[in-house]
Amino acid sequence: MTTTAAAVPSASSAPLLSAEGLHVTFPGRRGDATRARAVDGVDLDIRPGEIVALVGESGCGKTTLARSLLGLVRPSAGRVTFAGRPLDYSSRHLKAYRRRVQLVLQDPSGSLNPRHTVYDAVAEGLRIHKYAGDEREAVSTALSRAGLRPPERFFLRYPHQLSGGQRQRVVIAGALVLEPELIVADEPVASLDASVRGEILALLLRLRAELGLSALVVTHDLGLAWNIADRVAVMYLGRIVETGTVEEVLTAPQHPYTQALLSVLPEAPGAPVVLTGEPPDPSRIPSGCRFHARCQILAGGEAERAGVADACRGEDLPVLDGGGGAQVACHWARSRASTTQ
Amino acid sequence: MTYAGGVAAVRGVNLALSAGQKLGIAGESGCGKSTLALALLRLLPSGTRVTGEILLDGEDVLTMKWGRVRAVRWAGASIVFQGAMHSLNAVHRVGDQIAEPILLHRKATPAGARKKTGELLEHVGLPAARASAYPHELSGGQRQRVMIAMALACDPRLIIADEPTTALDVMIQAQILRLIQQLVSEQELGLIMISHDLAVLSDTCDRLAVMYAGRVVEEGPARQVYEDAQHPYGQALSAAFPRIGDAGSRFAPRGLPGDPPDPSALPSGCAFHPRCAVALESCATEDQVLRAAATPDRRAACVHVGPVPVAEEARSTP
Amino acid sequence: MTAEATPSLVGKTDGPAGAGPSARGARARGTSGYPRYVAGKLGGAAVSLLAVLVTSFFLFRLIPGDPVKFMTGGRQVSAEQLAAYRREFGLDLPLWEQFTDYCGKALTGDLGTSYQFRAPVIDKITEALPNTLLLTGTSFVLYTALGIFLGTRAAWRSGGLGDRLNTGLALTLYSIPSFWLGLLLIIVFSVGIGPIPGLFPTGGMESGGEEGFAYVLDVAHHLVLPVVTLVAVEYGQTLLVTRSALLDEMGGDYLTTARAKGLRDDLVRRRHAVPNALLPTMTLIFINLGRTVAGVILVETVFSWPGLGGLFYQALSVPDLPLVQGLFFVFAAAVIVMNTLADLIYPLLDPRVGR
Amino acid sequence: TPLNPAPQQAEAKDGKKVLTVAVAQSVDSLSPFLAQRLVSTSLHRLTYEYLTNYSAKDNSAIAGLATKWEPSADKLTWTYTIRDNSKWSDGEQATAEDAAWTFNKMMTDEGAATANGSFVANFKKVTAPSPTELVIELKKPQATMAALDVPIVPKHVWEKVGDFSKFNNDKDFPVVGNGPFILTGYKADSYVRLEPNKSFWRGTPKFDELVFKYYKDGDAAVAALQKGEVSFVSGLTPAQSAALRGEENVTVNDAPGRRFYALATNPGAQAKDGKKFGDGHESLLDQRVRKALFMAVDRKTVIDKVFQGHAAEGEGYIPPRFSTYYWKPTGSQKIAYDPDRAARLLDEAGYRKNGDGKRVGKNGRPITYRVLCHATDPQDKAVGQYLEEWWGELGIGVTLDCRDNVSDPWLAGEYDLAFDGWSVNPDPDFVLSIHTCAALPATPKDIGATDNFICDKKYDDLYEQQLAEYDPAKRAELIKRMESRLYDTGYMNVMAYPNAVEAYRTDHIASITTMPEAAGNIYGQDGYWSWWSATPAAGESSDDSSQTGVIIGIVAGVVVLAGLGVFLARRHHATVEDRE
Amino acid sequence: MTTTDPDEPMTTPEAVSKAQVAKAGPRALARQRRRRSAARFWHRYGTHRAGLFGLAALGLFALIALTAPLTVGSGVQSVTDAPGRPMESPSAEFPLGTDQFGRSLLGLVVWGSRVSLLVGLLAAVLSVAIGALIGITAGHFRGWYATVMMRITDWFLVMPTLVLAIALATVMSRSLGTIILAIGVTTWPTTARLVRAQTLAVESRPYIERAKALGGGHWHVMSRHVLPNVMPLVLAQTTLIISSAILAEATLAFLGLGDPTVVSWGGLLQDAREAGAVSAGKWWYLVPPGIAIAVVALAFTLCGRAVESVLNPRLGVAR
Ligand SMILES: Nc1ncnc2c1ncn2[C@@H]1O[C@H](COP(=O)(O)OP(=O)(O)OP(=O)(O)O)[C@@H](O)[C@H]1O
Ligand SMILES: Nc1ncnc2c1ncn2[C@@H]1O[C@H](COP(=O)(O)OP(=O)(O)OP(=O)(O)O)[C@@H](O)[C@H]1O
Ligand SMILES: [Mg+2]
Ligand SMILES: [Mg+2]
Repeated sequence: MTTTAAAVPSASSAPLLSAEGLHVTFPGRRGDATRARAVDGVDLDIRPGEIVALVGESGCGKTTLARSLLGLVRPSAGRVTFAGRPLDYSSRHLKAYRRRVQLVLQDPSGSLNPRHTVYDAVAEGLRIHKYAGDEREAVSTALSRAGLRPPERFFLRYPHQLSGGQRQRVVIAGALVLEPELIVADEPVASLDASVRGEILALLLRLRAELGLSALVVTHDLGLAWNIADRVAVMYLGRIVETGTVEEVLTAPQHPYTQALLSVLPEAPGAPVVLTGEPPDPSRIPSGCRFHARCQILAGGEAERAGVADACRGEDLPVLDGGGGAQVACHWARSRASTTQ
Repeated sequence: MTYAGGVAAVRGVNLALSAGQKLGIAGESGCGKSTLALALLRLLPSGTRVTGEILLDGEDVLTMKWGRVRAVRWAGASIVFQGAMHSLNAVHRVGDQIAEPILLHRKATPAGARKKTGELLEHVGLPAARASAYPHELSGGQRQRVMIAMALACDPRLIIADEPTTALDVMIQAQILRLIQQLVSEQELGLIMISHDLAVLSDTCDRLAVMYAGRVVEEGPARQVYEDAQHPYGQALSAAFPRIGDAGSRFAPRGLPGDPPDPSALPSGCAFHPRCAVALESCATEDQVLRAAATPDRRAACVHVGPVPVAEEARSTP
Repeated sequence: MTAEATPSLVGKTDGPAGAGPSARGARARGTSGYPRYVAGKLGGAAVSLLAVLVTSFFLFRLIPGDPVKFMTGGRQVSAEQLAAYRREFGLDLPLWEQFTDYCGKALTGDLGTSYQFRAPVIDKITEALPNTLLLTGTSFVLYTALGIFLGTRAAWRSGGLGDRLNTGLALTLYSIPSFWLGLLLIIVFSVGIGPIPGLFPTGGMESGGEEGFAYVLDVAHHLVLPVVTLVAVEYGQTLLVTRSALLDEMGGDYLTTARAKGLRDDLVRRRHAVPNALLPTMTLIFINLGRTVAGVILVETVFSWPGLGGLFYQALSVPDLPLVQGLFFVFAAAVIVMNTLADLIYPLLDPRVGR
Repeated sequence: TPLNPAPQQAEAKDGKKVLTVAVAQSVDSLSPFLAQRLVSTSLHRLTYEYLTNYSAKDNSAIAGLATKWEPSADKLTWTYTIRDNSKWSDGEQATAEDAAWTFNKMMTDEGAATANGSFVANFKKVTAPSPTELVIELKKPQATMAALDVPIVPKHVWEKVGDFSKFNNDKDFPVVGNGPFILTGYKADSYVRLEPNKSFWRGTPKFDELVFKYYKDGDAAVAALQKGEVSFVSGLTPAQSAALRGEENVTVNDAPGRRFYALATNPGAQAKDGKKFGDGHESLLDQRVRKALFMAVDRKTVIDKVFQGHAAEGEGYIPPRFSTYYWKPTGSQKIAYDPDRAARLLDEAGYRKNGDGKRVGKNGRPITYRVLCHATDPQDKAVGQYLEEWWGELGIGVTLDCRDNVSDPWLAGEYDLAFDGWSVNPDPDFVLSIHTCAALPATPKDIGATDNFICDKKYDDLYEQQLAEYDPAKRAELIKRMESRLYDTGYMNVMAYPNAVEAYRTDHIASITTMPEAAGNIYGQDGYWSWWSATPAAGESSDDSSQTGVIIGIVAGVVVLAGLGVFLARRHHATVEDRE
Repeated sequence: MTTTDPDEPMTTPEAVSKAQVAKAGPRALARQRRRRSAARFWHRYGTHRAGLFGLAALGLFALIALTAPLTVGSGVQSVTDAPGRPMESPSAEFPLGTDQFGRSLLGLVVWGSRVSLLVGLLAAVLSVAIGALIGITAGHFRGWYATVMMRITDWFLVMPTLVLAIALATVMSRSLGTIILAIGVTTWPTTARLVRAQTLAVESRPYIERAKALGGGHWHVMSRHVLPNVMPLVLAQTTLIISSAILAEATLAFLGLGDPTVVSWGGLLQDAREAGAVSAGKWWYLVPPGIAIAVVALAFTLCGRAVESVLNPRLGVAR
């Protein structure tokens, strides 16, 4: 059931969903003085029919970005545009918006109310939006689309009577039942067994092929991005530090952080670059390049040699634009690129 | 091993490990990996039925007196548990927790234990001063290191690491794996590493056993099992880890259709047959045992590999 | 949320009040350390005390009955004299003025003058308070010790015969009205029935006239039955709380770790499980003490214990407003003080909460 | 029960004979100027002398601090001769000056008049021309001058007191007094300790110590009596007295009481200025209705069931115990129990039953009376239930309005009927005065001395006459006529005269004087006869049983605890090795 | 308290249900679901011996209370027609003896069960209703509303409940309504705290996020997700509170704050004490009402615990 080279959308088509200069902050733990800048200036476009993967280590702001795209958190700056119109945060408009954009969460067991049957869980969206048509029919269709066949068998089951993979299919069915245009999937398979993962990913690809669905897939698994995404954006400490097509970024990473991420994969050729230091803290984002404190290139002296070490420490990098092209937010990579040209 | 509720979590597993060897056990969630690990030190909850033999340096753990079991625990074999955050006692300082088995097994005086604790912490890359920290003051990776230091406290001959890196970030995962590898090779310890990440195991271990529904379905040298699995389940599992740059897996996620088995209601015959692409009619009724496959040091439990069951002669003293 | 969560008028406590402080304590972790936490807690307690002061003042104004009329006790009193009385007790002022006056005085420890005893309220309270504290303190120590001891035992062998007997007995005693138990104990052990001689005094705190050691012995003798009553009805609470807290911990992986290290069963329990389980329970136990002070009213009534309870009951029937207010304040303050104490001590004991 | 341990003797370990009395009421104040509660005034009877006392034989006034008292011819001046053999316990002589000072203080200091101000309300001037002569000048004649129940305090001690309204006299012990006992110790709600006054002029009490010990719970007190912890208990319920009767060494004293227990009707509350207030039911203004209601009250059942025989059936206002003033209705005047006639009376009065069997008032609504009752009084509640059923038969509804403190609706006249009762003094002036028009409040805002707002011209005339009548026999006659009038108006319906039911241990108390001597009570007498006269029983038996009790108790406790501990420890040991 | 049901073997009575499901509409589906979960609840409840005992005791008392008009009739309360002599000891005619008026104590205890159970029930319902309302809203709406509500709750929580209830009962007239109100108004804060904690726990679950992402508003979240999830807690809490409300009613009545014209167990105890039954050794006046209170309170506690542990097996209440 694998589909090869699905219709990769042309770079020119207008983005369906885009974030511009998005900032999200949370009140810090140490009083209001230092707020955690969970998302700190992100531009990201998702075009119709495109699958974009957002990767990065834990706590870098992936989930927050995803939530802010759905209007579940309000950005402190910047805006989200859907189909050319900026998001309106009035509850009526949000409701209408959320009919067209759906969220699938990491933990399928958690995303299902243990007291609701599969039927109820899938029909929930229909009920919220006062679906006029045949509810039962719609639920059946969505369940079969999600690969739960025959759907009637599952109607009266409770989440605990399902396997993890089945649960995630129910969640996806619940998203599909409203026939959305975009799905934001936050680590959709992270909690699933390796053997089951592939099936769910294949389902996403199939839906894109059948329904032209676009998707933003949040993950920390680079292999997953390789499996299904057209484009990948690497996030570090609230910013996208490298973006481009999957082939570009994953086979020829430019940013030292992306390189490090790839190098520690068990399969990776060459010595793994294990970053030292604690995981970054969004309430204390370093000045200059936000990665410089852990940067192996800077530590190894290569940046020095390239003459960008000072820039790394003191000079802020611009926000990468959300469009399709390969870009990297790194003084060293840029200097290399310019010298090689 | 059958839990009190009648769940047969592990069904007839034969494995052997010699000193200094690293064995990886892989398998999906609920296939009995942790149960197996706990059984080795008789840590399963009371009411669990365990049959067979667990020989630790030739001694059967299952028939030991409780006093002897307590003596063997930690001194003979120690465990690094799955979730470090829950495996450490939140109200004791980590140093005390590390020193506790040392004192208990009378390996040192209190002063000696304190010194040893400091050494152990430095060994796993933490400053000795951290001994006075409470678990909540440490990050997940640091706590995992403390667990490893604790496992080394009584110089055991065997360390069992149950999913030491799950729930950790990619970077930290890499750090911990390197640490374990390094310690094991330095100290000539036996290591049993449990994980569901086949790729990680193949990278770390000498040998690899793949479990399915409480059974070992495939066993052999790590790289071979990963790259060229004999059992259909092993194949599916290794395919589930895409290799970046491999064009074949681009837009082609691979998985295993069907659902993981429920250990309390296993299918008849080969437990894997409902999900098996190459299942035969007979698979539904005939159980499959491990048999030699491909090379002599590899075994698999599938009709499609060689016909000779080898399980019985494979037992040796670890 | 087992039975410990059951709020009750009978002095039986609730869970979340106990769960609260730890959660609140946790919030303090990020702030600038323990002193600030303490300041916050003390501030909160002060606000609560003030709130109680307000409540006690206004609530009891609602009691029907004009204290001045009661005070006249059947004598002929002219309107002028009534007015004079009102003036004397400040009852002629507008309510809010009475209130500010009351608060102002309360801050200096002056809670007014009892209408019926014509003595400063604070004196009446300090007279009775030690007696109440003796009774509640003794029972508290005993029922807490007993509850924890039996609770850990019950949880460790949960489901076993011992557990079933233990919890069954605790629940049964817990369901018995304390005053009824007290009455039965008086019949059996004071009056004596059948072959049981009346071993204990029927009530009061002392025979009067004893001194020195004999006095201590005498008071102890009087203390036995009321304490037994309180312990019997209260220990179940602690037992259940301890039991469920320990059961919560029982699945903890750190216990498996402890066993894997080769620790004996009772060491695992004593060193690892119990401290972990008891720390959160501690707050609850403290609050229990605060509540027992108020809940002791019944036992004091039944055993003629000269404590705050009896005083409250007498004051209420007049209504002796200053005394009622003062006592209500003391009862509520007991809870607040214990609550705060628990909050303050908790982070010192539980490293998880941090400072 | 015979298996009880030997009861404690009335003596402590050092051989002192102690008389312990169980009490429940808290002391409101130990200051004679403030004390109003029975327990406190009784204590003052024991510790201070009054001008006069009452004979234990027949309640007649006899010598107290005064040996003689005489009115002047114009009835407005009384001269008292003060005895010269009464000394304060600090050695000073008690004189007329002390008495004069006490009365003057009450007349001039509002605070000092709190408790006994009514006694001096009619006083014009009080002087002490000599140490043995006290002269009181009155505004109007007053027949009750031999019944001034005012403790005389030592001037030299009380002069130093500042604010009388706050001074409780409970800090310095012993309290300086000249009564038969000296108050030596007091702890609120625990005990009051008194010692005999060795120099008391009438003779020293026989017990070495008198202790009032607190039992807030009646049952605890009775149990204490059964065990011998106390020697005397009062206020027994019928059940308790029945139980104690079977006990050896205990004598139950079931004496005619000094109280009446009545049903008061709201006659339409009013003030002296004629203003009406309150909201009493208008139908009760009809004498026939009041009569009918009382006719439907089966007093015999009240006596038998509620008081279980420990009371006498109520008729006249003053209980038979005070034989001089006792009056009862006769013949046709008597409102006997007759529910049928009651129904007819109501019909006559125009309060007929409607279709539902309920009587309707003039406004057409069914009649329901609010009956004010004391929540703390079991009798009120019990009789209330009977009323509910009896009057229910008549077609009249009853709501029992039980409160801890009834004074507010009572004083505001916001009730229809109320349970009422007073203790009558040897001189009945007070209980008579509370039904005069003069006792009404001046305006609705004031508080009058009135009991339930009765104001009857005829009755008032008689009252004035008796107050000015200094001849006892004639005065008694007048008082009986007042009682008769009160009975006829039907505003006060006496249902019963409850007995005083008390018990004491005969192995502690050999003999004790009741008041009246023939068949009287012990606790709360008008004099100090009981405790002053009580003689200890010969104490031959074991003396240290209290200690034994303590020790047995504690040993038993320890044994049980130790046993439990050992048991649990053993259980624990037995299991620890079996487990990992 | 976790809300997740325990992993249960995937027991789906499919053979039976498939046919029904095939034609059933959404309504019917919901009905089926409810029936099934009720059946599951009872099945699991059945494994709790103590819970069954409690339920049996409750059933018995409920039966006694409901049939009291038939078995003893309201006539037992009548003092004028009292059949016996005051405080007779138990006999064939009066199995539990008589009270101070000579009424049959058995009859009174039976009749009193009506008041005790009614007051317990209503007070608990009132208390839990207030608590649940405040708890859910305070948990759902954050910000100042929650702060204010929780301040009020905290403040009620430190009020000594018995003292407050006594005060309230004194402030108001003596009637059952007063008692119910006094108990209800003083005991809700614990429920509010529990429900709020539970609401917060539920609100932090991903499925709430999902519901919001689907476009669900406050009402949807509270009614469809929070309420059903706190319901079991509320149910268990109600049962537990009934037990303490019955004790509280007895306590207030014993202190003389009850309605004197109504027969209740606490009132009987007060009567007994006022009549001096304790020292007179009239145990039959004292023991039955006390035992009745204890048994009913115990029964409700046992049921509450059983319900609790059925819904949350982690508590590990002994079976
Ligand atoms: N509601 C919140 N309040 C305060 N801080 C928050 C909140 N949500 C997220 N954060 C902080 O924002 C940062 C980014 O969090 P986010 O959940 O977006 O990370 P993530 O990339 O999804 O991580 P993971 O891979 O672990 O899911 C983290 O440091 C987190 O602590
Ligand atoms: N205490 C227990 N009682 C009953 N069944 C249990 C118990 N513990 C585990 N099981 C069951 O035994 C089976 C094997 O569990 P085990 O923990 O060994 O799996 P695992 O392979 O370690 O899984 P994971 O990868 O999730 O850690 C599972 O089906 C589990 O549900
Ligand atoms: Mg995330
Ligand atoms: Mg595991």
